[in-house]
Amino acid sequence: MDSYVLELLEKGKRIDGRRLDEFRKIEIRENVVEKAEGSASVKIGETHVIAGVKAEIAQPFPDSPDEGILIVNAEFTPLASPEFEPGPPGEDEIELARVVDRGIRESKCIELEKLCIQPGEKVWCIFVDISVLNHQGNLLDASALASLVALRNTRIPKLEDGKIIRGEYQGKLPVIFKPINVSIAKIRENLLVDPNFEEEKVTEAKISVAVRDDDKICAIQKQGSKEILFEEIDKIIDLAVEKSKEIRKLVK
Amino acid sequence: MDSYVLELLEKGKRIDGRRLDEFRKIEIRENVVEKAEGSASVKIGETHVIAGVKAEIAQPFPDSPDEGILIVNAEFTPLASPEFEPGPPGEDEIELARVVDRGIRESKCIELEKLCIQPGEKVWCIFVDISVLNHQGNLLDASALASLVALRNTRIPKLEDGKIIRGEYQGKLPVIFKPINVSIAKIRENLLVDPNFEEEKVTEAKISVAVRDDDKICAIQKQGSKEILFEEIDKIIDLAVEKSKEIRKLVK
Amino acid sequence: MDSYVLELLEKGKRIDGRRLDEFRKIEIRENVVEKAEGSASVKIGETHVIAGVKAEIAQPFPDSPDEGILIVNAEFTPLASPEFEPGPPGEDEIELARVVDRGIRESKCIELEKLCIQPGEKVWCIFVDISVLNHQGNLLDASALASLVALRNTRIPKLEDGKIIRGEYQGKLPVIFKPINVSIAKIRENLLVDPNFEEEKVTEAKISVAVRDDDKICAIQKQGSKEILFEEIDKIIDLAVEKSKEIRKLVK
Amino acid sequence: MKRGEVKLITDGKRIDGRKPEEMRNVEIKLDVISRSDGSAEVAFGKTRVLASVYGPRALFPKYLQEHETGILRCRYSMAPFSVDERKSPAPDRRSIELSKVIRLALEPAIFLEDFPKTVVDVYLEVIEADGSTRVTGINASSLALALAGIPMRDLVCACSVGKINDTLILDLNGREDNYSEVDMAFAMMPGKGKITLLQMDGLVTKEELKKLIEIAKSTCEKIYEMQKNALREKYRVSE
Amino acid sequence: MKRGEVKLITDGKRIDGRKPEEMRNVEIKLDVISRSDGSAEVAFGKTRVLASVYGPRALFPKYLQEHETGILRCRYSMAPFSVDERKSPAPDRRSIELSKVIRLALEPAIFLEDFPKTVVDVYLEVIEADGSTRVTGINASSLALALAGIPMRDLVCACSVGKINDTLILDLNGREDNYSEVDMAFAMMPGKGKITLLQMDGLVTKEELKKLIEIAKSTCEKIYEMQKNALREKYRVSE
Amino acid sequence: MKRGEVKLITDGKRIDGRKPEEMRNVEIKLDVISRSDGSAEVAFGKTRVLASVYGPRALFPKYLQEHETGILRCRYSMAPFSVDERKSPAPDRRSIELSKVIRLALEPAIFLEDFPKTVVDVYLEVIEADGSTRVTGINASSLALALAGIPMRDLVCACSVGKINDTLILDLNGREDNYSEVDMAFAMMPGKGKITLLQMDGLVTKEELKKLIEIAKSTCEKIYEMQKNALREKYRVSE
Repeated sequence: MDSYVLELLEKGKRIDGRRLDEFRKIEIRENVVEKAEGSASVKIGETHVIAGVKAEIAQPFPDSPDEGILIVNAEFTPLASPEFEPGPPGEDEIELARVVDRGIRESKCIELEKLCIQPGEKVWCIFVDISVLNHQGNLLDASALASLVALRNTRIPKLEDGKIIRGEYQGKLPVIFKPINVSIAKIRENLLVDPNFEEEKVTEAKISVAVRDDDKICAIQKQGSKEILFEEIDKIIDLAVEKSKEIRKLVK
Repeated sequence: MDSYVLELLEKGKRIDGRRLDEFRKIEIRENVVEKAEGSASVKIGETHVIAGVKAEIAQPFPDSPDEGILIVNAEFTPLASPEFEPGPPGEDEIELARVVDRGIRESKCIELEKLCIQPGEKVWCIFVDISVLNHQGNLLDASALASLVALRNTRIPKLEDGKIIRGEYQGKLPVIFKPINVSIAKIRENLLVDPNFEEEKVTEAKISVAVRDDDKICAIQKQGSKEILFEEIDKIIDLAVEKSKEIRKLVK
Repeated sequence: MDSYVLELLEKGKRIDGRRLDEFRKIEIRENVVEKAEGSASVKIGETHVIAGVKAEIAQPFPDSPDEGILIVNAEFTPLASPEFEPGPPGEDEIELARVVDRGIRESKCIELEKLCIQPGEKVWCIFVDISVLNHQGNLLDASALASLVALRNTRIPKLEDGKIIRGEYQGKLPVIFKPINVSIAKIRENLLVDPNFEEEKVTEAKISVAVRDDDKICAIQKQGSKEILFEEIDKIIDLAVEKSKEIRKLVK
Repeated sequence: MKRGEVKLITDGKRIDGRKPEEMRNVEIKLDVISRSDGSAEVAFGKTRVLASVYGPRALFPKYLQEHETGILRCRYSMAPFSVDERKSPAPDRRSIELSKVIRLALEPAIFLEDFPKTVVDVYLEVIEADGSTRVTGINASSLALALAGIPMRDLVCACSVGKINDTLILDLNGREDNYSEVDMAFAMMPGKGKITLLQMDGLVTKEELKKLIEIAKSTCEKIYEMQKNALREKYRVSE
Repeated sequence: MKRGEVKLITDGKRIDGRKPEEMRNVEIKLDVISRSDGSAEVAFGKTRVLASVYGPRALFPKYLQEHETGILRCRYSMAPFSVDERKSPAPDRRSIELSKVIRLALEPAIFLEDFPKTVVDVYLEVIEADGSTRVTGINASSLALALAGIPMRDLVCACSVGKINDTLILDLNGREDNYSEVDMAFAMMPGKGKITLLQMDGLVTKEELKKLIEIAKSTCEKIYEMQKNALREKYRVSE
Repeated sequence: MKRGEVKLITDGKRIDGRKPEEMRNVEIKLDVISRSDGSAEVAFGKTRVLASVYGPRALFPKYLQEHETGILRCRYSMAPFSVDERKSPAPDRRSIELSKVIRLALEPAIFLEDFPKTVVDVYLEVIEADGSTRVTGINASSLALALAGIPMRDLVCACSVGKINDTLILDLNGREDNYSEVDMAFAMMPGKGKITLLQMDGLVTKEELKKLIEIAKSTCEKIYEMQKNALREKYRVSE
């Protein structure tokens, strides 16, 4: 299969017939988990992730006593791929969660200071948990998108005597931007948007770029075990900004 | 040995000469550990377990702010059997502890609401720790019995300025029933009470039944990797209720 | 190499030309880590360790509500030796840390009662962390020495509203003695001071002795998998007391 | 609040409006995970569980292999967002016990002796938990195993039953799970009439227990038809 | 409270009424665990420790095997209920250190080179802890090893000694363990006159140290007789 | 306090007195760990990182070996005393991510295919952390790999760049790391003109990003000379 991917690429073609700069079909479903404060299911092709948001009460960090806390966590469930195994999170899960976290955090889309309950004592801690359910490549873009959509439909629970009333809500979580993550793979001299599982296996380097509504870039992460060239960076950034607009339209 | 067990069973006999519905000799010793708030050593044949109770102060669970907490924990110490290995508790230890816990909890023998020190703030947390010291089969019934006896001789420590005074006591833990656990093994068409180690190795399915003083059943757990038949369930329940009366007489 | 060490010893010689009762060259550098409240780098020959002290606020132990807490921790970083592996601390790291801890604690060189901030509520917790950076034998003496020197240059941070002001200090940690650890290896009938890596590989037993300024012994730990004789103990203690004076002179 | 202290039935209706022996809506989806050898999603009301099967596949390290039989492994896990209070993704004691009882509920149905030295992995993920997750998971696993082509003696069907005051109920939701007087998880091979899971908490008489088992049995027989229909439909449609 | 701050001796009597160099009552039981290859229970007063030996047995995974010698492993563990405040069953730093020093105290006595590639496991469980648990455990281990038929150069005997004010004491109880000025754990092979464990905390002069070692030595010689008597009696009775 | 909320630049001077595109003092020491196959210590101002290389060496257990290539492993770790608040020595999520990105930054430079079935271990220890620890560590690793004689396509050079208000800055210190608007870690093989690490946080326009990369590139070229000089000097002196 690996050599087939490469052969086709020589002719500028991809195994699933897409153009190099084309995403697979994206399917977003909102509020898929009632128990969650917010949730979304995202499919990019056959890749499937669910993101769920839970709000808990926590002590703020000492250096930001009046700000809420955002924690992003990812699990590559062993259901999703024969390569995944049960156990504590591995480096790929941790990296994915941290890159999704930075895309959201650096875009400043969540006003953490609005999540303070009692300065220095109690703030909302927003957990975004990503469950990967089917791994057909480009988990990062799917996870970032699911997280964004889940956050955008998140409701903050009601409080009574400082305790959370489950199932009742005081309002929506304020999410004021739509940062979009776009991952671009380098295979030989080709740059491919949204690599699928087979393409990722022969990917030399991958650049993931988070782009905000105003086309500002809020996070970049190079992945893959090979190098990338200066001129490729420029093309990748341009392509990411362009594709981010396309995907952003899918987000309510 | 396995085939010897089966051969004898064909003739309705057991390798240690017992009747199918006969327990091995049960030996109970109370207060075997002075440092513990309550303790018991139970031998069923050569199977040996010690249960020890410690009382600590803890925060109550949010949904039961005026109730004490009961925690049952089991350790298959590596001393007890060449099969046991040091390390974090495995699934069999966890299952045993949880089944013992349910037998006690569901019988309502402990009035947890009497273990409140300060509602919502401080309650007694009763730890029952089971140490298996020799594994010759039927660890569950021995563990449940040792736990019950240990709880029945448990004394609640004195408090001074909200701190525990070790070695001084304010009274007994109220334990108002005597739930008894009876395990019955299915080997081919036979139902055996109190299977020993060799019998357990060829056991197809095992049903453990916890029975309260009023013959009500308070917990059931099927174990073993083979199925059980509907008509067998009835016989097992009848047998368990009958044997529970016998064992209950041994408990002060 | 092992047999070469033994051959030379037959003639009363060591592979690096030292006398049996001779330490390798000791090099002490103070305040090597600005972020630390105290720190020291110690080289004994090529063996290299750094000890760093951090002061944090903690709750006192219930049985000593008005005393600070001392915690000694050691890491055999995988940088230091091909034998060391990443992972949770092994028994050798734990033993080393505990022996260093006892040498310091039992000498009473730190007045823990001066580290109380608010009795029963808040005390200083003094963490001594030892990082082994190059393992050429006798890690224990190097670690104990680095810990002592680091503690002796430790400054207690300033507090404001009960919070630590990093980088500002209210004064020095009071350290009133200089306990010195001396390790002596037994190889056949020889007693060697400060065994190097090659010597440790053929060491039968090792005795580590912590000695205080007044020649009182404050901790002893026998190591190694072979026995030691009564008459050897006497010689070892005398030698340790003597060498401790020599090393103590190096400590400001 | 404890078992029995919450009002769970009023005028013969349960808190979600069901009659005592009424099941929630059951939803079955097959082949939901393309990378898996067999997968299914089953929902009982809001409770939704995915099962994914991998194997039979080689087992490493080798000393874990059994020379005369294959090995079945199960892992029950809850998504952190599937419950009211966020659940840490690390397995807790409950998940470890449930993983074992689910394995034992499935094992009697599988011809493990047909593929020695290998392992079949059944992974369960609870997407949303509103009671009866283990039995929902067993139904999903049964379908996933069948879809993975694992040779089976029969499908395994499961349901929960319980008791509120003196009323016996079927298919407990989350609140009933916590506060009903009795809670029983049950699984069987309906084609064989054999029980593979029986777990009960709470006080019952022998007579009540018998009735609970009867209700569970007849429900499992209905679920058997649902499982078979789902599989039949798939093979009609897709092959 | 710290070492030296608690009054532990009054009119020459210790808090439990003993004289300075008096041992607590010693109780020895052999073969207490039928599944074990060798087992013993030793009590020094209320301190009670079980030792159980398995091996020599094959060691897996294979890369842990030593080709020229057997391996000895020890695990010291305290039952959660053996101490005042419940102890979590996970091994803490103290248990890990004690497991090592106990192993090193026993190792010189065992002909490990007689069974290469194998392992001997010595497991210790403290049932009740009132001081001197490690030395009590070494005595139990020595007996359990002998009963398991492990070839030994000698039995290993152990005791604790210490100092209160200027008085040297023998066999420390729990309170003395915590608050005496000096605490020393000692083990030897009495038939060989060789020391296998020496651990000391607290301030002593060289002369005091010498005396402590003398007391420990003569006590270990007494314990040697107890160990031998127990073994002799067993073989007289049972074989 | 958050990114952008702390005043980090005044009259064109940064808080430590540097100009925007000024590096801190760089210190390089080679062969600092005698037991290692190759080692180096690099300091950027107060930030000080040690790197130590072991290998190529055989990899166990065997099933981890790759038959056609060697494996590179990296471990980034911070000494507990290297930061303001004591850091627990157990690896946290940040360390695990950094270990991965450092590995990927070094891997393109190494002829791993030259030593199949083996592993090269690169261990990093941050002795003091005042910003830019990962890039300092990459420079130390590059030198340690070269000293260990690992065949390399080129040295790997790394630096950090960032943005404060509208000023682009070079070589971020700890406070700038936390509070500047943009923080970028960059590594390349200067002799090949190829980028091996690119990580960015914070808001930038495409144009700013381009400029940041340019500054990083020319800085890496300077660091390249420093690395080469250090190696040259060593071989002149010592061989």
